[in-house]
Amino acid sequence: MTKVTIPIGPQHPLLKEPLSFLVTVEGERVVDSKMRLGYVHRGIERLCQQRTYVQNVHLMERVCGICSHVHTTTYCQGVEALLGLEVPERGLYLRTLLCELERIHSHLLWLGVLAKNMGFDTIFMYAWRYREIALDIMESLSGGRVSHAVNIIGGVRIDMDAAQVEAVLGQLDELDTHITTLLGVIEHEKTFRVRTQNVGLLSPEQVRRYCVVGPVARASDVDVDLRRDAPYSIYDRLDFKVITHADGDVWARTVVRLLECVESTKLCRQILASLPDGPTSTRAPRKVPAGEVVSRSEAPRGEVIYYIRSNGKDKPARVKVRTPTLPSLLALYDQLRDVNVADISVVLSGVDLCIACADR
Amino acid sequence: MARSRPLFYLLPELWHSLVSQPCTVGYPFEPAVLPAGFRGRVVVDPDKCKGCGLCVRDCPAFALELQRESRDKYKLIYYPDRCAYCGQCEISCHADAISLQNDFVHAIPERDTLKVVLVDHDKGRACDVDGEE
Amino acid sequence: MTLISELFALLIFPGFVFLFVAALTFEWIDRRVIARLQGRVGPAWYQPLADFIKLMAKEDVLPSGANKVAAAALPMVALAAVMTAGLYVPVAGRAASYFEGDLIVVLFLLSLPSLAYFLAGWISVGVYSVIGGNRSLLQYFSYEVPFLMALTGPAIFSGTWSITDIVLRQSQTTWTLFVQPLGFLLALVGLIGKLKRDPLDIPKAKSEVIAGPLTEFSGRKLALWHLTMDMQTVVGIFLLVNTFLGGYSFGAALPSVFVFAIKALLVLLALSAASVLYARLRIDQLANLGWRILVPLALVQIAFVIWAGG
Amino acid sequence: MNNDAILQSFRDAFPDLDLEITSLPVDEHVIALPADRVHAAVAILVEQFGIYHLSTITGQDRDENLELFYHFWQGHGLTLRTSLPYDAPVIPTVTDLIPGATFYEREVCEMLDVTFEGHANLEPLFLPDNWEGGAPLRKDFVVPPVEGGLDVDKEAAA
Repeated sequence: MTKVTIPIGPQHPLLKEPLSFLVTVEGERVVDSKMRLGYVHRGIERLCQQRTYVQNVHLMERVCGICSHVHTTTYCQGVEALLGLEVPERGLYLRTLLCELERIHSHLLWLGVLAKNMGFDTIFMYAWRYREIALDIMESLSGGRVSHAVNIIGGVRIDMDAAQVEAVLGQLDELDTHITTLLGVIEHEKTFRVRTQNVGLLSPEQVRRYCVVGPVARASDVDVDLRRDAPYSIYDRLDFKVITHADGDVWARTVVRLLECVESTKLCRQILASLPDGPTSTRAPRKVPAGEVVSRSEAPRGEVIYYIRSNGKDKPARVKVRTPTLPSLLALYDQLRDVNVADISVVLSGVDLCIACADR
Repeated sequence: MARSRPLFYLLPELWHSLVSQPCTVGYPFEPAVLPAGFRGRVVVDPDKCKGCGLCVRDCPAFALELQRESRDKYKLIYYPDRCAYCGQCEISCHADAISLQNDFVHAIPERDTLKVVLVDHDKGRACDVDGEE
Repeated sequence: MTLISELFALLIFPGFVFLFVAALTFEWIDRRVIARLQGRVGPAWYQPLADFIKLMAKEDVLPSGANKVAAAALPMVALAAVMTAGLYVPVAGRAASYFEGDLIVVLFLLSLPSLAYFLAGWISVGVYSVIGGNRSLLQYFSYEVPFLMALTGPAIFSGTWSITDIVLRQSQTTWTLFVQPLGFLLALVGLIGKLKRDPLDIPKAKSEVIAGPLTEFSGRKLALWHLTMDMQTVVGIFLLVNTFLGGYSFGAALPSVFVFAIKALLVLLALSAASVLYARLRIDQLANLGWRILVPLALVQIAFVIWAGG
Repeated sequence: MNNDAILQSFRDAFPDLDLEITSLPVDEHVIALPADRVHAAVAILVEQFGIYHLSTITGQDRDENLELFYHFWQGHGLTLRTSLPYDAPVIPTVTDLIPGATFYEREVCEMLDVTFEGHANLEPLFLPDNWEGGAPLRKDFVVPPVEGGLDVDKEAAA
């Protein structure tokens, strides 16, 4: 059979962000694939060096459009460690609340994209509609749906009153019922299962080989979660389960992500129940003493790592950002081999690509 | 979880969607609902502004500019096209003079008109955001 | 007088104008229902017409390697086939023409657009078009056999191969649906496959092959293609209503047009519900479904009909 | 994972070196090594200690030389630090031990012009195909002006 090369991207209905895939197929079977990144490379690591630490908080927010808060959290965490700054408890709690809400928002967004790409528009519409609840909460707290601009070095900019806590708890209940509905549908809907089961398989060995992180790794039975393994912020005081699944296919990833959403709503409730009083931020000096820091945190897609070096000025000498999408992209080569052309869309959406993150 | 038919999971949702209002926001035809802390139009209270320049120094998008002639005579200029609406100026301001309002900034066809004098402390009054001085 | 009434039947009702209006109306109702089920607003009533006019007025571009004559001819052939089929499918008891055996002709004419669709993918040189074309052919073989077999049921049941007579016979006895519910379900699945609607929109799956065979089409040709699809929906639904859903009226209480419209809308709602409830299948899964499940079921159905009738 | 055990096996493997563990804020431990020993050290980590997770490779320009950090993670952070000469820096690849390093090495290669010996494909990953102007993260790289854009350095100075 003759080989045909199908271009997927940089612009393709399947991709929400620019990424170029050249997939060689024989009939309906994929035999080879080539990838090209960099269509949204903005040189953020270089831009950081030209801006002050305060300005960089907002630059880091723009590394990713979906998990913007976790990037500022990791960055601020690193700079605070360099400064030796004690962040007020209330600030840490609110920061973590936003992190968990963002996880729900990111996972539901992903489910919508997956469903859309496999021709299940209803789930796409519903997932995004319920995601709106998470966005509404974040909007009411921070004034922004995606760019929250909540983190500042030394704490958070926002505060909540009792009425807001009450309202958010109500919205979380609503979110819970809807996530349960979605879980029911994906667990029982036959067409969803036949499209996602045994598609995009990754064995635990492959996950380790390619250093894959986050829900993709957890769906392949690799039990890693920085929130539990290296508790930052206040995660050591919270009680939650790390969800893993043994199947390693796209369906397992869906289940893992939705169950993580449920865990996140529980975490939000715990945070709101034990929200301490006090200030939300402390004043940070503008100049950061010379030193280096490695800051990690668990983004919705997995481990985010920041390396920051200061040379004692008000601008960082080097900021290195590694986002969780990059190793997931590397693992795509193996997942795409020998799949059906129709499954390319499911495989590509299954790992939750965030190209803007990967390109920076 | 009990093994039940998939239709029973989706059907209640379908019915609910069918009988309830669509969740589409009809924005241009009806007013948009903005949250309380929405970061929109940048406004400065000229009486409170001391011209310290902290907002200018911290603005990540270089959207603010301070033109100073003397201690009491300065202009705070704002470029809405550069602004990222992050709210850093509001955090940085020690005098609570600058704030982001719960308001949209209107679209403007020409980029050159996007230069707003927020504070002109020679005259001591704030100008409107729409670009006319 | 007969000439005028025949021209009226050909051009106005139940011919071209009626089909055109019904096609756009059905598309609107379908889109609207799906939107409401998904919690959206959906398009305004004039949206399908506006789309059609807009596409007609748009620039027509073809890739340089494509066969220009075939690209122009194929949508017209498909449209003509569907419209001709429409003449033999009675609307509320009125067909433009009928003869013994027109069911076979209609089924044949309704499968022509699928063939034209495949050829459209083949003659436009794009990768996505070719893959989409291949898929549409594979899909054709998967749904067409059970669809044909399912529609043989009513014919055997009524002992005639004319659609008009099948309807007549049903009004004398009972709806075919009640004796062959399985056959109706199979025909419905076959119709979804034929119309390439969700969840069997495999040849034009957007996230996989952009728009399948129609990827390289634009302007007037694309408008004609869309019209063909919409008219095919109408004719297919009318065919199912006529063969399975009984006579025209419940006694004389309701006008036959009204009853017919209600039945057609119910079938349309079933199609909309199917596209909301299920995810798209893969082509090999559809082939499996077609040959391993639908065809045996259809055989059982036919055996049952022959046994019960004989 | 035991840092002391790792340090001990490094000392056993490289008896000629004087190795130390230093620590960085937020739970990171650093061992500095010469560039030619990195591959052997990574092999020890992977084979003896089962540390498979390489978080990333950070490269930076330290004026007189280039510095590479191999950030590993297993329970807590472990970083191997090495430095390379400014001109024609070459280091053996670790992709044979950790295939996950493929993209990290490609990125360091294009951003800092470091050659990873034995890497299968060192084509640019993020930069355009027609990129000219050198390694963007080296200090001598001049950010080309963008038409209609802001000169950030000038704005920041003003």
